[in-house]
Amino acid sequence: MTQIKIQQFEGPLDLLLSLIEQQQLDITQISLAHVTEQFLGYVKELEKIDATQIADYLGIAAKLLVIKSKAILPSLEVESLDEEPEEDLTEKLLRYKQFKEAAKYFKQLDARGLQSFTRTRVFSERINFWPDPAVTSGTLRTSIGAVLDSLKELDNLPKAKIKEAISIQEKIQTLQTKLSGQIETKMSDLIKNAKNKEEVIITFLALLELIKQRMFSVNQNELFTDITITQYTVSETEPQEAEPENNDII
Amino acid sequence: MQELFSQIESLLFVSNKPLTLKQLVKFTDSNEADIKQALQQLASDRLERGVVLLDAPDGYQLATNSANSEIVKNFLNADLREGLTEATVEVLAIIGYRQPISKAEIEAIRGVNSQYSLRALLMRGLIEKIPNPNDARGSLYQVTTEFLQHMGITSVEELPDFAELVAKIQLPETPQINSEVAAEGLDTNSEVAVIEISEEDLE
Amino acid sequence: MQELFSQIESLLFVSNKPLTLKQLVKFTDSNEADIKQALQQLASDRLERGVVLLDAPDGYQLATNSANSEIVKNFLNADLREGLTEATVEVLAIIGYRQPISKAEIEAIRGVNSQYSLRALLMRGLIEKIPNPNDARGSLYQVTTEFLQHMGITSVEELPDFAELVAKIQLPETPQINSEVAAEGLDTNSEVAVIEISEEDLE
Repeated sequence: MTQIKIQQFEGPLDLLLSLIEQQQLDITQISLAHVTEQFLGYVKELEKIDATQIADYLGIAAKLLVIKSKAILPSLEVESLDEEPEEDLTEKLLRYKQFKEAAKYFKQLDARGLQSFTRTRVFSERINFWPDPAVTSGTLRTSIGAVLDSLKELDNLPKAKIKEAISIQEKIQTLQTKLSGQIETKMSDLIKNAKNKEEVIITFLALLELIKQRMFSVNQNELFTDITITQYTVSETEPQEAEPENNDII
Repeated sequence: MQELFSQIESLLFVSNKPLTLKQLVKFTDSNEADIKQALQQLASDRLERGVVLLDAPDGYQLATNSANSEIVKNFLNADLREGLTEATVEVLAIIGYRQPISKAEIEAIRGVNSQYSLRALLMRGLIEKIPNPNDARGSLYQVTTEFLQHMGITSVEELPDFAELVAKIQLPETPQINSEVAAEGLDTNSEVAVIEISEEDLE
Repeated sequence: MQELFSQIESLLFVSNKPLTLKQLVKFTDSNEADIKQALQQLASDRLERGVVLLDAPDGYQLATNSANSEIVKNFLNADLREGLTEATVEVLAIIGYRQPISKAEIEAIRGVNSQYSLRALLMRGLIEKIPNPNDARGSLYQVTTEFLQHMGITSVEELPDFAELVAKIQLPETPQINSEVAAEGLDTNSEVAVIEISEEDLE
């Protein structure tokens, strides 16, 4: 297991890139599926120390899980609900990598310490007074009001981001409760009221979590048919041998 | 023409801030084409000189040749501007090569909220915000003459061509995840076996 | 030689006062004879240009060509008489409501570099610089008595809603990086399910 230091990354794409490069992989869907777990592990750590960043990471985590899930359930059609086709994650990563390369060049320029200086004109004649007749104390009052408004916005930004992350978690819990109340649920029923792609992904993620916790199992009879979610029973395809304990269960 | 050249140089010399083409038109009472030509001549004349012409979206400005950075700094008893952080240099590179660009576009490339980096760069005057012509409520960001001063270049034209700079990072054909990979991922002894997937699903 | 020439030009450009031969020797670390030769070249090079070299008793100095004095005068006048930009009014308002205040504080509040606005306000006599008691190298800004009189008040406290607004102007903090903020909203028992999925689940 490679240990990743928290917060040394400039965001989720930077993290993904370095995970892939650490393992000397090319940037492909397969590589992404391969490093998904490490990525999620990092997000888990990050959440503990800086919740303001978590929303950006959750978005990419969802994309990764879809890629990984498609490797298991090729018929999964999460993206079909997109209003607009989304850029492929590998392409996004490569483009980001290009700009990181450009940033490296900028860093070199910066490090040269070769800078230019401009001149400031000074006045031989001391203090002259040229006010703007249009600027009155009322103007200043209006202007400072606008400044205060933008300060307030700035202040609310981190809180808004935390709220966003929390709402994602809440949705997951709501879903968990809903599924527990029923013997059998159709995947299509779960996502038919989804307002956006994000919600579909969250639904799917929550489902994966529930499967992991052995609370439910998932059944798909034929390719492209609906997925049925049922309360988990031991008698199914599960091998009878004892499975390794899973301590992650909440 | 020589006269216009001289006038432009005088105005740039006394101005405390970058001058736009529009301002130069106004004060020299000449047409844009002539002014542009004079500016071009001024820029190329000065390349090896002690004073160079900076050309950024916010305007034209005279500044010392960055090759003399050390001497000028000592004379002014000034410090060099502080170096840039990883985050700000990343944002700056994106703006430098894609300007004018919106916050949303920058964040789409970086995949991360860039509000604070943008704020830091604005505060240092390395970038500026301009209204977005296509979106009345939005803004676009572009670099300034202050950015050129910091980097020791005279124009973004001096930066290497983006395509060449990143030539080794190509956008390749995206391989599709095939059934082989999917099957490899399905070990019947692992927990995922609870998902019943028929053979057909994997082919 | 070309290098020395460039260095001298840079120094003359940034200096607000005439430079003596002695100063040029010191900062370029060259000998007098070479410097004199470079200055001679500079003087003849610049004869027809917008910026010329003056050789006065107290030293050498760059100045605008007197042939352009009319244009330069018009430009400087306009610079002083034009209406203040929105940005400059904002800086003036911040100084009025929170003086004495440093450039760094103004920029933290606005989130934008404010050097040009400060220069414009100083030039027009609307604000003045005073020494910063807490920072020997720094300055603080405050509005001038003339400006107060112009607004028809005797002190900034007479600005509209002064007490109420002053209390509200807080320097913005950088976002918290530690868990304090995070803990506020996030119950550690309700961890995001997304990150609970382990390797075995999907392989």
